[in-house]
Amino acid sequence: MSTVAIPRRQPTYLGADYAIRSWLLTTDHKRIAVLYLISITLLFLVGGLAATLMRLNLLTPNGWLVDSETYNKLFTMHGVVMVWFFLIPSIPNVLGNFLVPLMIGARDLAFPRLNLLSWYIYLLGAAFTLWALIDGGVDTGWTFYTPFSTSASTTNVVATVVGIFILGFSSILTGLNFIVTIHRLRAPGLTWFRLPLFLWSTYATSIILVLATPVLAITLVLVGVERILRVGLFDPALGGDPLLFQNLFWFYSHPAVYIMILPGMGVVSELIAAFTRKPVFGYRSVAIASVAIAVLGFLVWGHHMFVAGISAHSALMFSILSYLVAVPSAIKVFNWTATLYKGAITLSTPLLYALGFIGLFTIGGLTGLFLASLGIDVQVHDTYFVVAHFHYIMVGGMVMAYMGGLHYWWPKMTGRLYSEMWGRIAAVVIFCGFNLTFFPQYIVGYLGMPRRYHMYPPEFQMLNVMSTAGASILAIGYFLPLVYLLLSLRNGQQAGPNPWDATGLEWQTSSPPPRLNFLSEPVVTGPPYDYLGRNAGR
Amino acid sequence: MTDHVVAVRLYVLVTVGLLVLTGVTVAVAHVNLGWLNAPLALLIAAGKAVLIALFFMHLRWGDAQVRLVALAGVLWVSILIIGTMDDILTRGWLPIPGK
Amino acid sequence: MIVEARPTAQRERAALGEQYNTLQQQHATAELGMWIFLATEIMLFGGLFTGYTVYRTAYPAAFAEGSRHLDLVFGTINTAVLIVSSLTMALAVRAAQLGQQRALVRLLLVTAVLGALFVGIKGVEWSKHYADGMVPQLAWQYSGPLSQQVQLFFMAYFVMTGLHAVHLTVGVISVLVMVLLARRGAFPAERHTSIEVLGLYWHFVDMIWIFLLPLLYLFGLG
Amino acid sequence: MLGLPIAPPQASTTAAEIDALVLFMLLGSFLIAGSIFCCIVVFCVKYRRRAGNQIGQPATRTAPLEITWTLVPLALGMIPFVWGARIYLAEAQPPPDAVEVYVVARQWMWKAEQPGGQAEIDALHVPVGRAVKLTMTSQDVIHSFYVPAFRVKADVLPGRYTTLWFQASQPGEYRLYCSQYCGTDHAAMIGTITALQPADFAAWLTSGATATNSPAAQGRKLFQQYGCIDCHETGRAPNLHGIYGQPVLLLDGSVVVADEAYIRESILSPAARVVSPYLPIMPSFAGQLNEDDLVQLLAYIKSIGIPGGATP
Ligand code: HEA
Ligand code: HEA
Ligand code: HEC
Ligand code: CUA
Ligand SMILES: [Cu+2]
Repeated sequence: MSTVAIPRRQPTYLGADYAIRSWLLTTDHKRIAVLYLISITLLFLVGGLAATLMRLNLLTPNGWLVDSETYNKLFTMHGVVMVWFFLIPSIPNVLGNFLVPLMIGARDLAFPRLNLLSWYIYLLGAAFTLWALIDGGVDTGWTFYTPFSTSASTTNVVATVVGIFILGFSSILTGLNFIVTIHRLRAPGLTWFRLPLFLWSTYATSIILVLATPVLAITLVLVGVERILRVGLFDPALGGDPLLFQNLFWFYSHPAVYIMILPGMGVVSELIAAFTRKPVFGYRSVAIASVAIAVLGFLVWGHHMFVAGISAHSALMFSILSYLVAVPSAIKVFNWTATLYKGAITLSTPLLYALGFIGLFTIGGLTGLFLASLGIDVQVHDTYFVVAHFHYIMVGGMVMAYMGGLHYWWPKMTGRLYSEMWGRIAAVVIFCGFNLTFFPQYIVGYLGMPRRYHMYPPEFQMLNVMSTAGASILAIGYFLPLVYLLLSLRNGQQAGPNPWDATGLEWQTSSPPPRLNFLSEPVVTGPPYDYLGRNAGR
Repeated sequence: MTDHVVAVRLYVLVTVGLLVLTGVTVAVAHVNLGWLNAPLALLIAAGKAVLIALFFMHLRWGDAQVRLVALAGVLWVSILIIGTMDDILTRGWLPIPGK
Repeated sequence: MIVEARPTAQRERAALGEQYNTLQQQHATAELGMWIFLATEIMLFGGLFTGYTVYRTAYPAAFAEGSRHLDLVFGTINTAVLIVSSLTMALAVRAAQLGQQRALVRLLLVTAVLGALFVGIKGVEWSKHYADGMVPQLAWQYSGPLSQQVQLFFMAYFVMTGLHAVHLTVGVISVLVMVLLARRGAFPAERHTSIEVLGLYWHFVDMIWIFLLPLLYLFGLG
Repeated sequence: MLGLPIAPPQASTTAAEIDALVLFMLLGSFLIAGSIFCCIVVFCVKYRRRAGNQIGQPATRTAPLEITWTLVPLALGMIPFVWGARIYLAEAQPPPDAVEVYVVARQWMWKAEQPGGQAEIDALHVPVGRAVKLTMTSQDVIHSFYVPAFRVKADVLPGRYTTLWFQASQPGEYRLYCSQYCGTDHAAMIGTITALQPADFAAWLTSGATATNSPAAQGRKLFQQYGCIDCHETGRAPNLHGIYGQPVLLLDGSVVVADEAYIRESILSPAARVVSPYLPIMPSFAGQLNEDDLVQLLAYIKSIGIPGGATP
């Protein structure tokens, strides 16, 4: 037997064919990644627009810009779009799609057509949701609590729920594809403990995608059924139990918050290794911690319901388990910090984002521990303290990691280098703007300002103005990369195969990679991040 | 191909077993065993499911990953049910409404 | 992991996706993929099982009362039908493994017919509930003291059997598609993966029903 | 707290303890986060890459450190868990002598009823130095009763009763919020809690402006009006005197405690749990009684439930 003849000089995946059709019908994981990149960026702008309007409205205590109905629709749209149509697909579907086959030395994902289908399902879900949001909007909040969503709200709940239901299948198929690919398509010699940490976290994320999303799907179906048929499933007026809804919803949504952080942790591990030029400290425990977070993450959902009327016993169980799930995160933070020790550190744009991630994730995570403490949660539940907590993790953590990863692999994806100076400036602007936006929210939350309020008592104005000012800076910060990354496509320098001089299979092929990724199947002989071994071998 | 070709006889045996168990569970349901009825019926159902998984679905000859996935599926529904029921069943423990 | 270069034989190469090295790898991959999909299905139904458990715990009397309004004859016959269909499906997979084309087509056809029979019987049963006025909201004539909670039981019943029937219908359609393809000889022995994967799905749907039988029909008889 | 306006006034007996826990966690977090940030900054400066081909020095023997920073966070985490749980359990159990106030929430207002019958909308007067227990329910969707100055909050659910208690320690006016999103005017579902010195409170109670009739007495009226007494005081049905809080034997042999949820269920769907040895003849009153009526009936049944309790 001989290897299949792969032509020596292959066109890159971008240059293989320019027709629109060749993009819309592509099964190439790299092209699908680009399709996702474009779609989620658009959806991020939609979510960001809603956030901008909300923040502007909150400049004055009486909510000068929009009325209460509109405001309620804005935060629902913001939450729904940001969570399901931006953050959950962000790293997995863009960077994951692009990198999983490259990092394991495969020619594609296990099920390429399923991968394309997953993108179309995403679009369909987004279309439904956006239509619902434009055609009158929805005012339930992203949590769809019953019986408000099933009986009281007069807005487009069903259409939105259908959109999210559809999107769920996109998540499920992507997760399934990743798990199978990582199990079955690894290059020769690439054992589990030689996998880059990004793959470990993608694998862990996929476990959650696959096992949690179906529960959301069925819960939303039940909400739809109850709303259309007006039969009691969750509405107590008809014999139902609203806490059943909350249990089912959070059974999905707490694990889902780890969908929104684990991939970021994976990216950060890669960035830190690449820019300290050494292996991640305690590689194995960082790898295992990813899976531990995924598994333990399924055991703590009740911490969102401490004051919702669950039993005291249940509250105690969920509280202590929430402290357990913090431990693997703690391990990761400490191991990353320890990796910096005796590294050869370059503070380039991706690393700036990675360090931003560590700092903001730590703050967000530590305030998560406040929330997990029963006594404190009674005070701060459903206040801006919670809003600050999750933005610190999701925006300060995950979005930072996503930006870092995007910059780091940008040369690989596009073959071009972006402007390093603008990169650093944007990173710093985003970091400052972010803190100014969300730090005041911790305080205003502890002072008692409830969330989802379109107006508030005057004593909170000062802090809200600060937050809005920060959000404006943040918006500028996000605007910059949009510009210089796009410009780099035209003006950027050609990137070589390995512009960062990093390890990892993805850097051993050209930038951008050819259609089938590698000219010949790579063989792995050593651990990841082996700068020492690589240099010695030279 | 690696996968296992199973003897027709075994398939037929399993089918007969499943049908018999169905008969048993229906018959037993008509007898009042107090609280035992439900667990017994579920036990029989679980037994039938295991038969199907092992033989019809070739889990008996499946590789480690496939078994792991099957196990995970079962484990995770249990988490969901146990976690939810923990809330429902312990609600009366403190004699205070809402706890 | 076995290192093997991509096969050169024309026939094998046509069956092999570009991302795979060997047919065996491709087969194992598809199988794992289906199992993972089934795990997601377990969770999908798991949500319903949870809801069922919660309400059964809250309203045991009403749920027992509800079960007594179901006709066990339908339930039992349908269970038998599904179990036999699983047998024919398993045999179909076997035929595919061995490359017995004619047997494959026939067994698949029988499986589809049995599946359709199940859905048909279910349909008759549902229409009977309708005639009896036991359909919440659409036709509810039950006037016992626990009407509302019994209604909840019937909601659980309809949602669970409904979702199951949807799955079975998808199964029947897929089997019929396979019949068409199999008649054109699309599944020689080395390409039986699709049949095997469909078989997994079919057995899973059977398995769900096996749990629905006691949950819906049996509890409350004793 | 710290003299900075980062915490609302401490106006209840539990407020100080919660603030103490928060302060403890703040300090701990500053310590942990601070050390991490310092390390990051120092390492980034000290170990910056100098030569182009310089590589980092891989760590050896990472296990001891790693075990430390697995076990230490695990142990540290138990402190806020235990501390928080103690506060929570204390907050969950109202003292027996608490003043009982009934609260009914609906989109988008609060209605509170004092034991003496003074009903208030979006306002509640409470005495300083006495525990007040709220028994709450909602007529439509979920709301949440939140008083930051007291550090208390509990969701208010339709179809169920939840409770919350506090003891005001400072006279003054405090904000009441609805903190569970409940629709259009969620942000306007706010009110004022007025904590008064006991003497002032007594004066307020008798000012009479809002005083109507006590919930229990109202309940007694409903009890007559809806014909409950035709069965319950004639022997056709169990006598409800003294049942509140007591175990009840049911027809199916099981025993339940006659708590709020049970009494509510007995009125709305009597057949769900039938008292031995009675026949399930009681009609359902679902749809005839609104939440206010139910609360008053409940108050009445509870008032005759206290052994030797005075019927107001
Ligand atoms: C990416 C998203 C994400 C992540 C990763 C987390 C992580 C955590 N979250 Fe968060 N959370 C959300 C997103 C997220 N959360 C969202 C969106 C909501 C609100 C939903 C809504 O209502 O709309 C929420 C709400 C929320 C609540 C409910 C609040 C309420 O509504 O009352 C709670 C309560 O326990 C909580 C706890 C935690 C904990 C303990 C962690 C832990 O996993 C954090 C672990 C990390 C660390 C601890 C930091 C690193 C560790 C160290 C630096 C070492 C020191 C550590 C120790 C000493 C232990 N979160
Ligand atoms: C998941 C990710 C995610 C992300 C990335 C964000 C990003 C942001 N969020 Fe969001 N947020 C949530 C998830 C997220 N949020 C969730 C789940 C809720 C709860 C919803 C609920 O209660 O149901 C919430 C709620 C929430 C609230 C509370 C609302 C309330 O309770 O009343 C606020 C208030 O300040 C807020 C602000 C912001 C801001 C300022 C940003 C900024 O980071 C956004 C910055 C981005 C931009 C500003 C866009 C940049 C681009 C441009 C400016 C270009 C101009 C636009 C066009 C040309 C179209 N968010
Ligand atoms: C037709 C007669 C009838 C009327 C009218 C009636 N009840 Fe009853 N009630 C009964 C009977 C019989 C029982 C015991 C059997 C049962 O639990 O259903 C009962 C049980 C109860 C219980 C549970 C008692 C226990 O010991 O556990 C409560 C509480 C109650 N009723 C409240 C009310 C209220 C409040 C009303 C009026 C709004 C009312 N009932 C009207 C017949 C009646
Ligand atoms: Cu009532 Cu919010
Ligand atoms: Cu959570």
